[in-house]
Amino acid sequence: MELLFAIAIGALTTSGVYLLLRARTFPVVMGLTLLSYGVNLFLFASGRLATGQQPVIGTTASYSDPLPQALVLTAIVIGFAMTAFLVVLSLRNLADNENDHVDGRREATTAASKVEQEVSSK
Amino acid sequence: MSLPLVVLLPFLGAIAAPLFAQGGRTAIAIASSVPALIALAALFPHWSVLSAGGTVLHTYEWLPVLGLSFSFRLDGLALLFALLILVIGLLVIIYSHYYLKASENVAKFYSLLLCFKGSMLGIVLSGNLLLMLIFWELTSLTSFLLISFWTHKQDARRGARMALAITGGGGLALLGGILLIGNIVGSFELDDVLAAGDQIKAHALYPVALTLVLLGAFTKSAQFPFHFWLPHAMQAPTPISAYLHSATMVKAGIFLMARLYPALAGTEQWFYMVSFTGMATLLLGAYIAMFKHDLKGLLAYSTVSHLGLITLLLGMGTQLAAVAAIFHVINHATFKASLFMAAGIIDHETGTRDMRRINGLWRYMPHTATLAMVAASSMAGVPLLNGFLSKEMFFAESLQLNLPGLWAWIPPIVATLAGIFAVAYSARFVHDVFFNGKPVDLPKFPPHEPPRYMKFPVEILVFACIMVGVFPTVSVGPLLYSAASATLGGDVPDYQLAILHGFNLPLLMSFLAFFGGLLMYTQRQRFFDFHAQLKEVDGKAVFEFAVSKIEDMARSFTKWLENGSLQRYAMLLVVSVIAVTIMPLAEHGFFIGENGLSPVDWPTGIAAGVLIIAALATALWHRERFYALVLLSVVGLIVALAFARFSAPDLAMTQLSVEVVTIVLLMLALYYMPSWTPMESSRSRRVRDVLIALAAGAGMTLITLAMLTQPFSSISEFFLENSKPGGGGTNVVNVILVDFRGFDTLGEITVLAIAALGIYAMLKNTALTPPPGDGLGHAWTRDHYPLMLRQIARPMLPLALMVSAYIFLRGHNLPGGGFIAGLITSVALILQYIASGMVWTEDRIPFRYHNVIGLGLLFATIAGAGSLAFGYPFLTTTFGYITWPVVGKFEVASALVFDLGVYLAVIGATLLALVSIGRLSPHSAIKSKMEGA
Amino acid sequence: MSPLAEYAISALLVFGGAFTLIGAIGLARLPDFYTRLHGPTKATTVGVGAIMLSSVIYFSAIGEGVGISEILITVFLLMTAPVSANMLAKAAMHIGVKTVEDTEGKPWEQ
Amino acid sequence: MFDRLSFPQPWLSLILFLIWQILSDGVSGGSVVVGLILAWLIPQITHGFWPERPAFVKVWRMPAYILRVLKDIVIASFSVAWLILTPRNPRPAFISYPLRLDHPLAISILASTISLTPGTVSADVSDDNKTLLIHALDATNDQEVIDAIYNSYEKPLMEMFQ
Amino acid sequence: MIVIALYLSIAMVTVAALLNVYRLIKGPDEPDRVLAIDTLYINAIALIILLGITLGTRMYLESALLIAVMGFVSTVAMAKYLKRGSVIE
Amino acid sequence: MTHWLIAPILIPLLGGILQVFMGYAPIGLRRTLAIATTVLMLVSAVVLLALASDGSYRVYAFGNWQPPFGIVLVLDRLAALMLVLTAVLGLFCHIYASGGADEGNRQFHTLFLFQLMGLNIAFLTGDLFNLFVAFEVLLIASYGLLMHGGGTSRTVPGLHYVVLNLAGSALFLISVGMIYSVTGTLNMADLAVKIPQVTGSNLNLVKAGGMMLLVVFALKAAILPLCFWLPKAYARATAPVAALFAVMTKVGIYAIVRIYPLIFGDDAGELANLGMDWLFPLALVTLSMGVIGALGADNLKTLVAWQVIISVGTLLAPIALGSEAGLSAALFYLVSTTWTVAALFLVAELVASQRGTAADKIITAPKMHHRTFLSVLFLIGAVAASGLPPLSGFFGKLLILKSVEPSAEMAWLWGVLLVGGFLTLIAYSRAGSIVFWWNVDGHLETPEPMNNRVAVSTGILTCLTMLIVVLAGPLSDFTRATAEQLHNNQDYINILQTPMHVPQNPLVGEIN
Ligand code: NA
Ligand code: NA
Repeated sequence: MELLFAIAIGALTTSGVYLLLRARTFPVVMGLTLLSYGVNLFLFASGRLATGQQPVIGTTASYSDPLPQALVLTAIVIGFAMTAFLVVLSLRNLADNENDHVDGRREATTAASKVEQEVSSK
Repeated sequence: MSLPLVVLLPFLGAIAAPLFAQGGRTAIAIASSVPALIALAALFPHWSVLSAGGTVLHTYEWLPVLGLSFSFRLDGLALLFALLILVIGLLVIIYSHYYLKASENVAKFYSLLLCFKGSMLGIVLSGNLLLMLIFWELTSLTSFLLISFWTHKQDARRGARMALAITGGGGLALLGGILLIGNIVGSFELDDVLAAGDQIKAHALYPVALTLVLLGAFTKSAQFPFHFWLPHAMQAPTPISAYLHSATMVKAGIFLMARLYPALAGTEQWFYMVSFTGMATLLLGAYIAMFKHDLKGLLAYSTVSHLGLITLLLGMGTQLAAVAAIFHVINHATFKASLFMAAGIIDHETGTRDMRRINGLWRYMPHTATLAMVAASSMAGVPLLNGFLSKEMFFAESLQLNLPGLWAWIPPIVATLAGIFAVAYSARFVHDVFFNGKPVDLPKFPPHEPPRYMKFPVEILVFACIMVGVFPTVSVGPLLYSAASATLGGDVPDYQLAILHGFNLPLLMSFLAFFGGLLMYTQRQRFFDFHAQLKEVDGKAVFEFAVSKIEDMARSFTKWLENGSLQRYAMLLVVSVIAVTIMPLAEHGFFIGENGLSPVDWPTGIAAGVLIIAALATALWHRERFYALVLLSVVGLIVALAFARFSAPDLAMTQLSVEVVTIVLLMLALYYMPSWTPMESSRSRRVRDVLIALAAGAGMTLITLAMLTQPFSSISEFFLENSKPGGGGTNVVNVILVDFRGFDTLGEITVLAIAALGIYAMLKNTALTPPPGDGLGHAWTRDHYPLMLRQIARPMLPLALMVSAYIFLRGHNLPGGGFIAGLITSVALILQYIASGMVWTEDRIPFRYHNVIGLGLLFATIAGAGSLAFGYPFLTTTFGYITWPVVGKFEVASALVFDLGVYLAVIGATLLALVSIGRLSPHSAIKSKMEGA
Repeated sequence: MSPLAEYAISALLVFGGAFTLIGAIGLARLPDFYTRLHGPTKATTVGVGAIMLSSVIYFSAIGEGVGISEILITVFLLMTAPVSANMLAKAAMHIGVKTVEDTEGKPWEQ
Repeated sequence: MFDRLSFPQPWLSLILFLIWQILSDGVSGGSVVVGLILAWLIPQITHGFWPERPAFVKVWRMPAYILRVLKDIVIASFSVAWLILTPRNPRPAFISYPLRLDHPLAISILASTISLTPGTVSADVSDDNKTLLIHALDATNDQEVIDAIYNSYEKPLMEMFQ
Repeated sequence: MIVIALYLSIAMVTVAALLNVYRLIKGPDEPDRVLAIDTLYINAIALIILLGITLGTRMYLESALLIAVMGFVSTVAMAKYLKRGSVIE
Repeated sequence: MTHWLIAPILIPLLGGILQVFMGYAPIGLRRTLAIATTVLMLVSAVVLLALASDGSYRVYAFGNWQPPFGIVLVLDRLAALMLVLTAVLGLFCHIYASGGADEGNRQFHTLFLFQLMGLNIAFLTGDLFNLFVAFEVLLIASYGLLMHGGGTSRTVPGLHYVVLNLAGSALFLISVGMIYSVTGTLNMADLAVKIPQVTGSNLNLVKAGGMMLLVVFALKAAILPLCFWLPKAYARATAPVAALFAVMTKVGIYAIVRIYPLIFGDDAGELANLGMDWLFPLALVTLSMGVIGALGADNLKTLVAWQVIISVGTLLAPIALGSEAGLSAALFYLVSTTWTVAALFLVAELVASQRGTAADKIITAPKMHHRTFLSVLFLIGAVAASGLPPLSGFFGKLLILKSVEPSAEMAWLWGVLLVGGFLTLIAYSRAGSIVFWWNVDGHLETPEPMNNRVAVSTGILTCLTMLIVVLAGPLSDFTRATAEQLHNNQDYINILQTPMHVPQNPLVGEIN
């Protein structure tokens, strides 16, 4: 189980980091979202994995560690706030620079649109 | 008290001077003179102590941790310099009064001049090396401001910058040197340092300290190869040149070498570094001086040369040479200051300083000419003038150096050669300016004598030249003795201040220099022709080239590194993390902990497989954005399932709700964005990124694996035990959130609130044009609000509110709570927006989201602050059970109010954020309640 | 737990699982989007409904109280599934998702 | 907002009250009090969202309708399951269904019913609310489908929404 | 017997989920993918209920309730995005 | 337990909430209330400084839960110093902003106050995860502030700043997870107890976690190679915001100073002085990079932004060497450089406002209005920043130089610091002489008027460097005592023994 969980976090991290390193805001946002999924799972796992031991007093014989759960809950909400801000900042970037390159570059029209056509004709 | 006062007075004067600006130029000049007069009066009483070979010391503690004190120390050397600074300073003030034009900022001029004077006095009177350094750098700063006094002149600005760079930079080296000395001696007090000469010289760091100190001294005193700043500093108004660049500031380096003579001199390093630098400077300055057509240029290089001479004398290391050095300091200050002032008068009267145009001034201004000629003769070393005396001593000492073999010939030859040049340029100064035919094309013609009292300072100085030249013992004897004694640390050798020491080798050298110089001047055209062939290496050009080169390199280097690419910065971050994390991990090897692995049940395995596939597929197909978004929501869903699977129902619910809101948010944004990400990265870049990402993923996998298999115990036992009795709830996660760690939660809803407010502000003035249709070429449908959706959305709202209430109220005891309830309510309202549109929905929502956010924060804060009234800390909760007759037992918990704050803040923030984006849509650009802010 | 409850629970579980699976098979193998739309709206909803019913019975039987939240979930599903299907069909028709060749009639927007 | 102590949507309040009792796992003093509060409060907030009041004249017909639909749903599942599992390809069709109902909620209920029952999915409602586009999974005859829907569902609904 | 039924049920729902993922990745059109994830949401509800039965606890029921609500909104938003672009307007 | 400890948090929080509601109130009222809030905050900070100067630790346990279980605020000299530093800075920036820079966003004051609150939480908290929350509060507020004021130029740097910090937050969480997964605690004092006891393979996890945490702080502090987000973001922010941000990098440094000597201090066994051998060379390289950037800067704000990076390098080098003297020197310099850099941002903005299209670019332009006033302020700032006497920057650097004993590190530190100072001097003199002195003929299009609030706040903030010189003695005594306190972590650990007000939650059941 632990190995599986670890690999899942690894996969989330891999995808997250790869997308974080992309040149457009949208993939970057998605990368950070994936990364934060991975991070939340990791932080959650710092209290170890337990089955059916929800930390609600009186419902089971033993309880999983509630503290990481509370931390992750906080982290999820904060992560959401941050993501929302970033998404809107990306929109602002789009408005200001007429494209969504992370560095605000003006579109190299010919090359990019060609690629886009390739995609859309697929 | 009097010594600090001497230093302080000019600064006070500098502050006061502008106040007198109203009273006119005379008032300000007089006001500026007062500090010097008082200072002179304050120094006078100390003479009795000094003449007896004593020192005066006034110390006040300042920063003991640094070893820095307000320590002021007066001895012969300090007195000599202080007198030079004060007296010549006074003369310069008088001279400036006539020199400056009425239109100029006289107040600033005097103010800066007084600042400079105070700093200079600070250097010579400091009894603490660090204090001295402070004043040292202050002179660099004030001189920077003074040189660029005429800020409109580009040369002045450049000259000033160069002077600041060289002398300020030297000051930093000096700082290093002083700190090392302080480190060696254990004190920065001058008395301690001077007493510890042997200890310093024996220390391993002595060569470093010496080099650093000398760097400071050489730069300040314009020694080769740092000499070039000085001639360019001559862009300053002439009184400044006279004061700073002949009499005082450039002497600061000399002063420093003299001051630290007992502590640093007398070693081979000292000898070679100082004397050879001095020699090179002496010769180079004298040589170049001859070829300068600019009057001040000639004087400037001559100054460089004389500074070299003094340095050479100090470097020789013999006591007599040191005496000669001190003597020449006095003499040079007097004749050179008067020459500068004379040059200033000529400039003032003719409008130019170009000697090729200035000729035959004798006919127009004989009085000035006479004064200048006397001073120039002193510079040339003509007998009966003070310059001759110290030069004779210099020649004599140049013969005394114990150099091996033929090397012994070098100092006297250099000395004589420099003497020849000195005579030649002095002759040029006299002949070319005052004789040599008629003036050529002068800007002001005819020139005439300056105002009577503009010449007064020159007269005083020339008088001093003659007095010292004829009656050396009477005029400067005691002062020189006292200064020499202070320099040498008490042992003053026998020396005689006679007009003539008889016919000896030095006199012969003088004759040689004199006639050789005259001869050279008569043959000057040949030398000019010869010099013209040489490619002149201008230090300034080199310096400026170097600086601009450095700046260019800095600029391109910065642009290269800080290239504005987020991809690079992010890559650096990720790689840094991998680098620093992998090391400790690799050190002990990767491992699986003591608990080992537990078996996998296959549904979990399949879910994890789906998660992994979806995560990787998101990255793989990220360029098709909507597709990637769908994959992302699969990942989010499975993460939520994972939380449920591993005993975290609260997390599962939070994750689910947040995920949906996030997806909606991303789609709101995606509307305006391209539907596809263009292929931009090169193949190598993608391969690189994949490798980095794999490394990061592998790292996380290994860390997680290690972590999960280690045995563990935590502080959570406490939470589990106290949740019910202490926090009044059985859902420990919720009790942690609203009670044990309620402060985190307060911070977290603040984050949410700020994000929403920030989003709102950011989008308020943003105009985005949405695409007319999707990327496949379909125009959007006109069907904004589908009937079935509208119909289902309405009953969903009360139902969802009911569920929210349920989730909210049970949260303290069962999975749920304010966050999740808030998100459910938000999502239900978002559904209304989706189904029926902005305008319709907002018409039915009777509050501003801003206020909901504020209310949420307020509730949470007030709930937390309530306990303060009972003397308990912020966020202390209470709960109890109320039994009502019919209703039964009710739990009432103050944490519920806090959670209500959370609930409201979540609703306000989520909706404000999403609705702000929705409002961008042109369709909703209709007046609504939220408009206006 | 009474045997009757046990039978009921087991039957409902298997029934629910089977129908969920059938819905998914439909989604996987039916020929076009519009036909695939039928699977989830019916089979899956029914399947999940059955599983939920088994849960209700199970928790009542083991004395955990009458779990009727599951009913609420089912009601939600029944309310929302047609709307989802409707929205998706509209989207598909708008985009012009192709129908299998032997479909009679045409979507309005094509 | 909370300007009156009334129940603007009594049916809704009743439903909410009942649901609350379900959610609270049984009726107790506490659940009644909170249920009452919510039954009052929530409609106060949401009644603005119901611009056109549904005219439930014959609400008592509703349970029978629901039961019938539930029964049909189960049957529908079996028939769809059969279609899915048999190797032959179904013969799908788009059918335009002429609506007689005119109340939007009624149309919506009908469309939902159609989607949940045998082999049909409501794909769209025309802009004028007069026609319903239905996708049938396996239709041999359009009119049969139309008649079946009319008789089984639209007619009862029309009786309810008069 | 319940255990076997539970096991079977879980197996079938899991396989169903896998088939949904297959459709999601295969597409070919965006509505297919949204339909797949909508179905996946419903499968997730089933899985959570089954988990609850397996563990003998009702702690996770509300998660299922939430999936029902959230999954619907998500699907609706996606569908609306596909035909209108603008989810909230 | 004194309730003063929460004052610097509650005051801006309540002030900020008030501002949320007052979005439509007249701007004058909003400004007055916002500045009054900042003044109150300053008062509370000064009270805390007075409390802290007796050298004891004061603990505030939220919810009356004893550490390590609840979140605690811990007041010591370092925290008090940072609070006062920030409050003073915040006040002048706020006054400056009320001169007109706060227009265009009705929530400016809210963001500003929340930003201050986030900073204060960060300085006071004694809990690792709460530090994360504090970071997020101050970051999200800073994102909002960074984007304040419209214009397109700050969008891209803002985006970079946000993305990198989001990644940084993720790393923070991972580090917290790793540390918690071994120690099972989040309280810093408790960590200081538990980490030295870590053995075996758990060392790996803690070490990796500690190193990762250091990267997070390094990112906030803008240490090479994680500093490139900063120059453009700061240079393009609105002046009072950029000025306030002068303290943001210091939060990263604060976190290092707070956590590493305590948790990974000399007593931490195998984990002692974790990461410090990395930090020292990086600090010097950072300093050098800052100097290079400053030399190549083509406008004043960029120049000042690179000065921020120079300060970071200068601060971290002695900290990394780990001596008490070095820490004390760094803290002294921190006070000086924060205010100076902030003042320079304000001056640069004022210059820009007076030079028409030339703005703050280092190019020639017609003579600006208020040239004397501005040039004097710039001179003071530049002298203080480049570390020349007689202003406070010099004393800071002097303390740093003096804090190292002869060694290879000393040679490096001295060399880089002195040469760096020299090159900085060149950069400032070039910039100043071109901007202020090199005037071309012509007239500027109507310059913006300079109102009193702006001029006075800039003037006072600039002249604080002189105040530091005057108070150099007491201040250096204070920083030395602070360093001493930080190095003696046993006292900090003892806060775990602080008896709570009442051991159990006292109000329980009162309503019954
Ligand atoms: Na001439
Ligand atoms: Na409590």
